[in-house]
Amino acid sequence: MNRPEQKEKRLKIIGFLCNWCSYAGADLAGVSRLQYPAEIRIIRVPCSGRINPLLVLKCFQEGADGVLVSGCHPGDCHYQEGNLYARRRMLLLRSLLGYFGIDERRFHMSWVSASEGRKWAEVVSRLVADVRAADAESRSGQGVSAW
Amino acid sequence: MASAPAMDKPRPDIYTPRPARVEELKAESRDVRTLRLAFEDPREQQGFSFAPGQFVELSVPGEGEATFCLASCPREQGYLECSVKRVGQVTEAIHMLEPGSRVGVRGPYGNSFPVKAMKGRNLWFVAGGIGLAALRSLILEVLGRREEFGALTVLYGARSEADLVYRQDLEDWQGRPGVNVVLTLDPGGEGEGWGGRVGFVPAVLEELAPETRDTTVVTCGPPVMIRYTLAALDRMGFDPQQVITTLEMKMKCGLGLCGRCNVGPLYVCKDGPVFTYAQIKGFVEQIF
Amino acid sequence: MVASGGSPGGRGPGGSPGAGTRAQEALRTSAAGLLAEGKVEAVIGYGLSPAGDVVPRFVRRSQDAAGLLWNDRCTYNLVGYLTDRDLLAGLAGPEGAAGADTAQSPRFAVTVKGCDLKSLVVLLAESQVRREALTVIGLPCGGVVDQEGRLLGKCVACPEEVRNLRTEPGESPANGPPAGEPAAARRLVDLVMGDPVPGDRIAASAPLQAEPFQDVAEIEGMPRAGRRAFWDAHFSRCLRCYACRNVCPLCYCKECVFDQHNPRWVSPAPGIPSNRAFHLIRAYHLAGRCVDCGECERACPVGIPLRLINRKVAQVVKESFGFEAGTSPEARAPIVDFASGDPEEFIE
Amino acid sequence: MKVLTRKALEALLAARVEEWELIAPVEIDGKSYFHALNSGSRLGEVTDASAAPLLTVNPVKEFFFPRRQELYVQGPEGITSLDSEPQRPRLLLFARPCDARGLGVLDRVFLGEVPDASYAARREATTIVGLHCLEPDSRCFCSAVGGGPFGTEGMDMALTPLDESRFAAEALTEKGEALLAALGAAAGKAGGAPGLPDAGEAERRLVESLRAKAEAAVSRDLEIPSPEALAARFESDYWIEASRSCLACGVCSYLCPTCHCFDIVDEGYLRLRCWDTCSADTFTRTAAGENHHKHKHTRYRQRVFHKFGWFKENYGTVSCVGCGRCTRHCPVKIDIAEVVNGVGASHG
Repeated sequence: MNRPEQKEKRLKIIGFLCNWCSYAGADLAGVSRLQYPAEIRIIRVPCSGRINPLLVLKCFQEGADGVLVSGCHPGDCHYQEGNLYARRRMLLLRSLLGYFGIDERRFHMSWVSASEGRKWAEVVSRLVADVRAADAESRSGQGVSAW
Repeated sequence: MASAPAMDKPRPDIYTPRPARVEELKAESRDVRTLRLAFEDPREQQGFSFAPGQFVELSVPGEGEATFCLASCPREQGYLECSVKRVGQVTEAIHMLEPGSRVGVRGPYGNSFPVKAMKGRNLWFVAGGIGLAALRSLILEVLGRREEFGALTVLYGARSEADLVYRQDLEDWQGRPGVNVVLTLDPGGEGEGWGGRVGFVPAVLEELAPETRDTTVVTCGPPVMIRYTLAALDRMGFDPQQVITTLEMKMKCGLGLCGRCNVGPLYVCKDGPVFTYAQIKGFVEQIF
Repeated sequence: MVASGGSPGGRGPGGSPGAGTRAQEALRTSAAGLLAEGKVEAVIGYGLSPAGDVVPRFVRRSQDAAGLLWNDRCTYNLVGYLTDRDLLAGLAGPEGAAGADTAQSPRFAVTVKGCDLKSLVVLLAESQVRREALTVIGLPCGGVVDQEGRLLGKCVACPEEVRNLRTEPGESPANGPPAGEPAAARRLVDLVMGDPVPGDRIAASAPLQAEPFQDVAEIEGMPRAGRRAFWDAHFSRCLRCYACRNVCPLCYCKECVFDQHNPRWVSPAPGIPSNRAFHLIRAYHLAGRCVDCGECERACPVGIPLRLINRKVAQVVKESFGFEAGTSPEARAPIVDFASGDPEEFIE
Repeated sequence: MKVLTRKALEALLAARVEEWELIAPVEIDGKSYFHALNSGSRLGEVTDASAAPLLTVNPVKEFFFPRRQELYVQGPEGITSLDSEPQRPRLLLFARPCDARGLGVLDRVFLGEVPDASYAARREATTIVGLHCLEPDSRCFCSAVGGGPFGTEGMDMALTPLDESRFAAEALTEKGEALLAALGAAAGKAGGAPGLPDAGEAERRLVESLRAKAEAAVSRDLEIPSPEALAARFESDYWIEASRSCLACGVCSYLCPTCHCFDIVDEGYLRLRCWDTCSADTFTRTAAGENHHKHKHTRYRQRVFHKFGWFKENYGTVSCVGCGRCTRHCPVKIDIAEVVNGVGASHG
């Protein structure tokens, strides 16, 4: 509640990244020495279509401050259409999170290709800023807790 | 009005385990490991004693708690052993432990084998799979006082050679005077070069046709094996009082409270796990 | 008293005493006939308990068909029993069970209201029941009531052609038959009991919602913290008894995610965080499948407004994916499907 | 017997609201629940609840044997116990006779061979003010299992509503006497004479007539089978029939004042104890997949045998207080009294 403002809280943000695009994009960002916040912990998955919404909910239940799902642009899926399934699933999940009063800013989805190192850095920066804002609201008593 | 709650009373925490360290982890078979444990507090270890047949609740922090029979020799004061088959979350976590890892132990719980009543009798230990773990502490106890008992036979079966546990013990026991160890594998499970028998434990037992006179049979194994073993012993004319089994039913609290091991008016964790066939005859359908 | 509404167990399906006698008589006669001729092993319908409650009734002998009941207290959706293999095997007896999953597999009859029919459509679409092993007995309905005699919420907006089984799921009144006449070629309902029932009680009840998802919109109109407080207050009462899951005709998984131990997706211990996850996942797993039969909400002992969650999912499914559950036995659930033009404004 | 005015009761509650933890029935969305009130915000609702004829949805057991009880955290430094005993004296207001008796059943389990310290502390910290039942409903069968609508077992003080503004009050234990004295003092401060007036002849006669009327209203009969009769039906198909419609949810166990089965689970490094139910197939399933209660009829049989046979054998009483909640809230209205009566009745 009205805790004295400590040093900025270290956020726990989980990113589920498709092996074929976003993971390589993040790698490229690293190789290119692009600066982006370090609060994200990456889990490499074979396809965004692999992301069972249960995984996202498990993260929140275990104390994650935010979750990102990132896959290939539509049309670029290594398995043709995995990302299109993911798009539907995550849309519904996001709607329900909001409906239950979870701050939607804590859950992001992005399309990041292997060549989009810069976009990756931007996606993470926006994500972390969003989660930080949601977290600050929550800690000030104005917002809602992550889960 | 209600008296203020007494805050200074010591709370005997019936669900709180005592910390112990893994001393050794030994692979017994492809999915069974034997865990040697000692309490962190040496006084705790000194004070820990158990009788063959009793069990403990083992906790792995962050994973959960599960029930395991004590498989080590009750005469060994310095440690305790449990053999763990990898089947679920807790057992998987146990298999990942390393020497030095911390676990929690509650117990010992339950009753024990009626060793006194076995004195002077011939003993048959009939086990299947990981069920031998529940008989090991008894066998070790009996071997430690060998002269008090008659002839000993260990009939032990598993699905395949890779599923046999305590190979070293079995060899050792076979070498003792007056001990006969018979190994059998389920049909289809025998590989090339298998020197033992082939057949399900109850069938081999009937082939071996133990004398009923002055003999006590102790059995443990998967439910289906126990069920057929009991039926075979019935056919051979064994007195249900002289047939002893230990039940490996789902248990949780170990205290006779949580309800899941309730069979008839009995709670396996508190009134068992060791029962004579005579005690459970009415519930065999329900148990196995 | 619990069974307070007039005659034992309730009033006729039109809401007036006696109006349903003909339908009930027809039901008993048809059921007795099906059983006597050996066309079905059992009829799954409604009956009256000695204490005066309407209960599910499983009739196996034709002489017991006289115990079948049809009135405005017959709220249960009986379709869920069709996926309980243990139960069906028990009803079929030793001979019937032997023939399970063969061409001679046992046949069952089930009584359905127009609303229940939609859940049957989903089970058919998901290959969980075999149409040819089923005799579907339709019951024209004027709305069913809860234990206090109040019309159920789901009945308020029930169209005449649906409750009177003039159309089947997926048909519209436009291409359906004229009022008072049943559909000519029926895919789902084999027999309709009695005549269409007037909807006086429905007409007299609360006015229809101005918009189809007005109830959902009201929750969404709250500030975020208000929504959170609203749901958390409800979830704080949840006992995790799983009545909502077990009563659901579409929750038929052999191994439910909530029963899995490794991994544990949601803690089995009640608590607001675990209960919230439970309710979110329960509703999610019914996305594009839930037909709003309302059984979960009826079964909930602690009054959690579960339909309000299901209807939010239905709204997303309809507005974002253009799909409505229970309208076609050939349809694929929207969550195992996609369209190239699916909305993605939320994706960066 | 004393006469207690609602005003005096309200005055005492208002005065002690910070000092006591109050557990009392409140209304949530049209249903009544026992609820822990830690502030005065809902005090107004409390005394009204005494007028509600029906039982609360939940029994009082959760205040002694919590739905979710956090036991300890297993951290790197070792184990830190979490479950805290009540910090304040607790007043449990308006427990019905069946609820109060239910605690007696739980006592046998949790204060038995292996006493549960936290349960004991909760019991000790709580003064139980019972409320006699004036209008038992058709589900109630307390009289058939050794209780009654005017029973006092398990109460520290018993109240009988005399009219809209007064109760007859009787202290039954030392805790009850202490409370009665406090109420007397409160009555004095509220403007009346200090101390509660003795009940007069008229009040006593009224209580007696209310008692006679209430006892006559509990007409439900239950014939508890002898251990032999029960044992004889252990293998019977009766259990398949009796449990055919059962959904295997946990409503009956979780709302039962005496069901006490539990699970021990981990949420991360937190170990906790939570309610569990023998209706669920997960209850007895081992990690290896073995299950001695695979079928719902053996689980239902377990429930009946445990309550009416084995518990009695072990503890000298049946573990059922006849509150009727299991039937009232069962989604398919399985009637335990009917099932138990059927054990002796129909041999087939």
